[in-house]
Amino acid sequence: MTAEQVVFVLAAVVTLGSALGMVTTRSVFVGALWMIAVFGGVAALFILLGAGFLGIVQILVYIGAIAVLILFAIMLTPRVMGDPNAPRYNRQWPLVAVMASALASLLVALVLRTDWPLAQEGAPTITGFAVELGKGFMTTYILPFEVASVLLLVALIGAIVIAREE
Amino acid sequence: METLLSLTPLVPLFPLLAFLAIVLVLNPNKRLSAAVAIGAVGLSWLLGWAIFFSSIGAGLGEQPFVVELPWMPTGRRLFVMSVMLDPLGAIMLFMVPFVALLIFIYSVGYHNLGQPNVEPRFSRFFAYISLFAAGMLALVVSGNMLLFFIAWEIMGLCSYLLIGFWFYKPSAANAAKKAFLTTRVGDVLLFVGLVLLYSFTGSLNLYEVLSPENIEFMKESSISVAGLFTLPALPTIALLIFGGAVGKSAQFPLHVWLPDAMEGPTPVSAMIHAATMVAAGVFLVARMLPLFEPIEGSWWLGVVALIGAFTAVFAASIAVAQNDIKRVLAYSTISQLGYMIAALGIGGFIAGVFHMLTHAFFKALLFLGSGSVIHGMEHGVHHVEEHGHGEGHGHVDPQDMWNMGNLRRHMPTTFWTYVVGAFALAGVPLVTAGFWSKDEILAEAFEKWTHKGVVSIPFVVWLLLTVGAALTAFYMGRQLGLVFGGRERTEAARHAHESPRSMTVPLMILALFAIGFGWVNIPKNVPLVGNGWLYTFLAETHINVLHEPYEKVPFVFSVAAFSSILALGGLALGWWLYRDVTGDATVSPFERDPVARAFARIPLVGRPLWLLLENKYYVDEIYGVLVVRPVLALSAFLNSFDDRWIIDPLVDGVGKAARGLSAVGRWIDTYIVDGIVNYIGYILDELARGLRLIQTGRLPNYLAILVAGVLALVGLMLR
Amino acid sequence: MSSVPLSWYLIVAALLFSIGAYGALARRNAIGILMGIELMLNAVNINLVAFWRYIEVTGLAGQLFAVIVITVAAAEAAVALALILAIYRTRDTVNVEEIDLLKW
Amino acid sequence: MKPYAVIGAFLVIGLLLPLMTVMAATLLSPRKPNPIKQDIYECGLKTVGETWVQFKVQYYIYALIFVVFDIEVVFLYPWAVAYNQLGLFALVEMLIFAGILLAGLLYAWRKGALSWV
Amino acid sequence: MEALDRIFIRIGEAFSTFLAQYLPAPVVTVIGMFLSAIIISTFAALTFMLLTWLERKFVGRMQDRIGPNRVGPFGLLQPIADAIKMFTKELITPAGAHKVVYNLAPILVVAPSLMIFAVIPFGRDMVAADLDVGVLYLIALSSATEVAILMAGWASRNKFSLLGAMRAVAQMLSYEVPLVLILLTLVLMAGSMRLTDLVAVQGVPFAFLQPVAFVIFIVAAAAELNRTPFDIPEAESELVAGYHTEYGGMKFGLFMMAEFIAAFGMAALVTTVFLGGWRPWLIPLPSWLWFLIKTYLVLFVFIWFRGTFPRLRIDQLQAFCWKFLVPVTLLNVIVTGVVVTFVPLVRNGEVVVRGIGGWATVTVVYFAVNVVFALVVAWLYRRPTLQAVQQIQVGQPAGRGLSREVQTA
Repeated sequence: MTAEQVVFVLAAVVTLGSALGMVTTRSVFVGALWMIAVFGGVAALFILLGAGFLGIVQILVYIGAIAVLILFAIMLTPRVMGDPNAPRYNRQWPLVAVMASALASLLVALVLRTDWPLAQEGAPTITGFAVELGKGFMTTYILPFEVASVLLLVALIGAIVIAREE
Repeated sequence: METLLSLTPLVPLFPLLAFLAIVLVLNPNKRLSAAVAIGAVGLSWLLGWAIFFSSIGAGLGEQPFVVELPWMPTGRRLFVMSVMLDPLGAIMLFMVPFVALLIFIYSVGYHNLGQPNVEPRFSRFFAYISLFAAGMLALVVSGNMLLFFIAWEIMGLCSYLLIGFWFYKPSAANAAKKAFLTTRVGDVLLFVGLVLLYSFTGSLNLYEVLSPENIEFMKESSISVAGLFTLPALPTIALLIFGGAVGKSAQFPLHVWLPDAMEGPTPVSAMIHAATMVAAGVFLVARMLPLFEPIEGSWWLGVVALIGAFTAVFAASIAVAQNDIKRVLAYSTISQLGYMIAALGIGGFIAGVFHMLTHAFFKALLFLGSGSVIHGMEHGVHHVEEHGHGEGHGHVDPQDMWNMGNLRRHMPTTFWTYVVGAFALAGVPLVTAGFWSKDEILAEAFEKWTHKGVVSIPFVVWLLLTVGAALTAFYMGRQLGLVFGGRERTEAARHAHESPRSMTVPLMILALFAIGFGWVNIPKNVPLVGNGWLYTFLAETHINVLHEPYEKVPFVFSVAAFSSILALGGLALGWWLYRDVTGDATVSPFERDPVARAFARIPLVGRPLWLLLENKYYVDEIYGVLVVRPVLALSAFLNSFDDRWIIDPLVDGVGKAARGLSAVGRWIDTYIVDGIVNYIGYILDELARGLRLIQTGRLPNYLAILVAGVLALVGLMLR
Repeated sequence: MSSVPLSWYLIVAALLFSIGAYGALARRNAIGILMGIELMLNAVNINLVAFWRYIEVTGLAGQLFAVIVITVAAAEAAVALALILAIYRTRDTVNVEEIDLLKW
Repeated sequence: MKPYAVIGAFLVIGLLLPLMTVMAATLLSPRKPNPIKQDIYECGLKTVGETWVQFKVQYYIYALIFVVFDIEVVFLYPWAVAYNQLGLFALVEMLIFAGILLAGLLYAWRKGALSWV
Repeated sequence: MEALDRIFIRIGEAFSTFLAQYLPAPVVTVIGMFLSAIIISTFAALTFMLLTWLERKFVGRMQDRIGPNRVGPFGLLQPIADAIKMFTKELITPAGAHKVVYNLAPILVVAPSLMIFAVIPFGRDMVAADLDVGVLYLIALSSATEVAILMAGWASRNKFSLLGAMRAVAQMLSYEVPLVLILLTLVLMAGSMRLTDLVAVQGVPFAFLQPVAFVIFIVAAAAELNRTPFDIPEAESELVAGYHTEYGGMKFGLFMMAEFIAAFGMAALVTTVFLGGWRPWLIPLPSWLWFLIKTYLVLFVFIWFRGTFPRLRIDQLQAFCWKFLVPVTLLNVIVTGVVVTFVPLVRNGEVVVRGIGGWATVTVVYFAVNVVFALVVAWLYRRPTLQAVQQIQVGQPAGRGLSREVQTA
């Protein structure tokens, strides 16, 4: 086991274990905390893959923004949050459990059976990804860049209109 | 000149900008909105004509003009939007913006701008119709399937918005939904076809996709459907794409939306029926013709031909028995589209395109003319209701032809232009555009069957189309007689008066083209006037696309003479029979309509046969039973559906089935045909009940079904 | 190149995706469903970045696409939670089994 | 990779240091629990009503606007870093981007979404 | 001088060469990393103790008191006495609390504030992790703190805790936006998110090039730290003690520690990005000493704030952020974008300003633009600001916020 493998296994265990914790815990709030741990684990995987920028962005956006948003939403629905005896799952959960395990096994089989066209050993990699990303946003990917701003504007306006109390 | 061609991408841009400007900024000001919309389409028209005229002799058939715009990079591939101009596109640029411009101008008068009863959502109308024009123009100049499909869908959306423009009328709202959903069936087929085409050829570029190598490759390939069975690639793709055309160009069996589409404002009907929407389907088939191997004549090309020819006669026979002035025209449109499709189906590329162009002019003319008639009649109705000298008739339908009569005296301009349009549609020989284009199709079919013998598709096509030609002439004569001939049958007709200038001037211009445009392709062997110009112009495309010179069809005198006799005879008969009929819309058809009376004389089958025609072969009702009712019943059923998933539907189903059976017994006694159809529908209805169980309205259930689909997909990938 | 093979990452992503799907499908609480969906999106991102690292390392697309996915996820969460809050206000529940108006 | 390893070390130490402090405190401190001591603190009175009270939706709205700005950061920082290697075009692009952002903020402002009451 | 400047680096090098004799190289690297983490964390913890003393002493002076003066000379040993008290106090877990989350929260709240120092350059070449996305990393850390605070508030099962946590997080979220936008401005000027690069570019401290941003940053930083006058989350008169109401003994101590270390980290950040970091000002002292001097200067300003300003009300606080700070900083980004195009500091990754003349020009231009910008902003906001000021002067007592915030369900 190299150091990289050790770190990978740690991150993977944290990620998957927290994910299981998230779907099995009864309290939504605690589930959200597990979800945050998943996000952290995924960020570690990103960093391990050499995508440091994305790892930081993952923490920034997912933990700092989305998770906090979800936690706020949980706080704002106290009658649900406060009911300790509310069942976790809906009626179809056994069926779904079977389906999810089937999906997992099929996907894993698919991953193992596919012959991935791996890049050449020692192919040049991107250094200073943020800079490249900035250049990319101003050239090839200008449309996604601007569309993203429009998307966020739409989400902002839509969410404000929906969420506000009149 | 090169620079002029390079302006091609701008043609659809002007109306698009007009749309944005009106929607975002201008809409409070009606007059300005209309001015901007008309100005924009006017610019498109000027540019379109400039491009068209400069493209003559520019060798575009050999080397189409192409502009590529990178659109979306996805992984290693870059999707490109491309604009292409070849002779087929250029000739469309001659027709589309011009007709659109006239319709725009006409709309100003139609919506009573400057009068107290002006349409309240006037600006919105111009916004929609500008977008519609932009969609059609983009479609015409598109050089790849991506832009083509986007434009195609924009038109689908616009037709929905425009047909349902008066959405507060339930009929209009329903018609809009119907048009959208019916064409959607075709659109899905088209989309699947395009995706398959892309997966086989790896390109979206029209010319690349249709290269002989690709055609050959697809001919040898087959498509495996989920590993269950295989389909030959080329016919499957070709027919899927043809499915799109069937939906858009209202061919049987997806024609049902088009007659209802007249619920929208009349300019919209003209736009849909003449210049844009329906032409798009024909244009699509013409563009994709190589897929059908027209030179060799494949079986799937035969399917195209037969559907076209059948639709032509089918719709024409319905038109004979209609009473609504626009409905007659709507079915005539379906019929004429059948001509075009049939022409393409027997390999008559130029004949089909030629008929599409001439038809655009005279059908726009007829629709706008009918709009003018209705406008005049509405005035009459209004007048009568206001001054109270109606004879207790109640409300008079201004669209029913039986309420009209003698309008030639009250609306002379409309009358004369309408006559021109009707003559062109009927194919009055030598003068009108319709004659030359229709004759081209018939001659093409005639040529083909004389080579192949009587037991061949071209013969069937020729036979059906000739019958259709006779019917066409007859119902147009009937319409002229009912609307313009004889005496006024209602008080309203007596008070009808001519429409404003902005409506009649476009009519006159269109009338000029309904006559003159036929002259651009008079076959060369006609003495004195023969030129075959369009043929020369389009033949380049033909060679480039089909890699085979276009087989020249000479003018066949006997065919022309025969169809001329039919046309004149039909017109005369129609006019003569219906000129002096009496009895308005309130009278039963078997008392007022000479043809219906003739039908009624045939024992037993006569009356039902006429009713069959009048009710459009009950296609709507059949669809209602087969498709619409199950869907509606679904929601009704769910209304009562609670947690008892099994027992409730079971009990319910048994009871319903028993009642259904007894109902069947009753029906057999009365309406045999109708009963069987209903019964089949009922069976399906009951079967659908099982499927309805999955419609619980609960998100997790739907998601679970979705994941099941994903599972199936992954499983397939693992195979 | 790296001592961890590509398939390890893909397997982690596949498992995470399946767990997320289970959460999204089995939870009664609408917020729980949303959380499951976020997990699934994260699994997709792992795949994107892993493919970038092992297959297309010179290009931007893999990571850039992940950034876009994150953006879309945030927009989605914002609107979805707003909807959930609106439903909570009017119907006093966020239980998806009680929210079945979709069938109308 | 190296800086991230250092950060990993900081994370470990950052968690261990307070953990050890709490453990040391647990060892050093007395432990005499009783129900009143463990009761919820409410200025010496018995707790009134539910603990999880209904909050204003305004909290969510602020978090929402924050989320939008947070995502914009992901797009704007790469732009800022690359800016000295790009031309005026990048400025125009950013002006459009920031303009849309500002439009959203102004919309929220006009809607009164930024006001607490 | 040179030797003194690099003394810590020398010691580290000597230590690792010593270890390398007995251990393989990777192990030495790992030990080195952990050792740097331990040393810096310990240093931060000691600073926390010093800071508690400093704050009490300074605020005492400002309020015409003496402050701690019993334990040790000038009361210097007071923090140690406090520490002993905290260690020996009973750790209570309230009956209704969620045990795991309740006990995890104080630990998780400390970690991010310690992790700030991983990327701060304490002196020339003295940075533990020279991260290329350092600024983003710091922003990401503050979001981790928010989650820990929410955990504390939720798990205590006390309505004051929950309310305090919600307020604290809402406030931190809001004030993060202007902070991030100002950092964006600076990154735009420096062309890098690496904190060492940011220091290297500052031939003239950015505080002179961006005075408006500097002032706003200090204000927003105080709010981000939940310090007076922005200490609404733990307003004693309304919310007992905010999100850590239910915490006692060392657990409470950890919250205090996190708060003070975060303040120290924020001051270090201000120093790094605005005051030229470790770069000496005129007097040649070791770089790390200069860094500490500047940081304590900033910390003094924070303490000064606390001794001077009254607390805001929550609606005023949020309005101030969203209606004033955010638009102004966003506009500042745009203005700076334009200025940077014409008077760049960096081009293609190289500093292009040369010599005293060059720096003087740059300073004058940026300062002038800032003055104009400030005037324009003042003009834009002339009435609303006046109203806001009036509200603060004649407004209702701060306690009114609570009743408005909690709705009758």
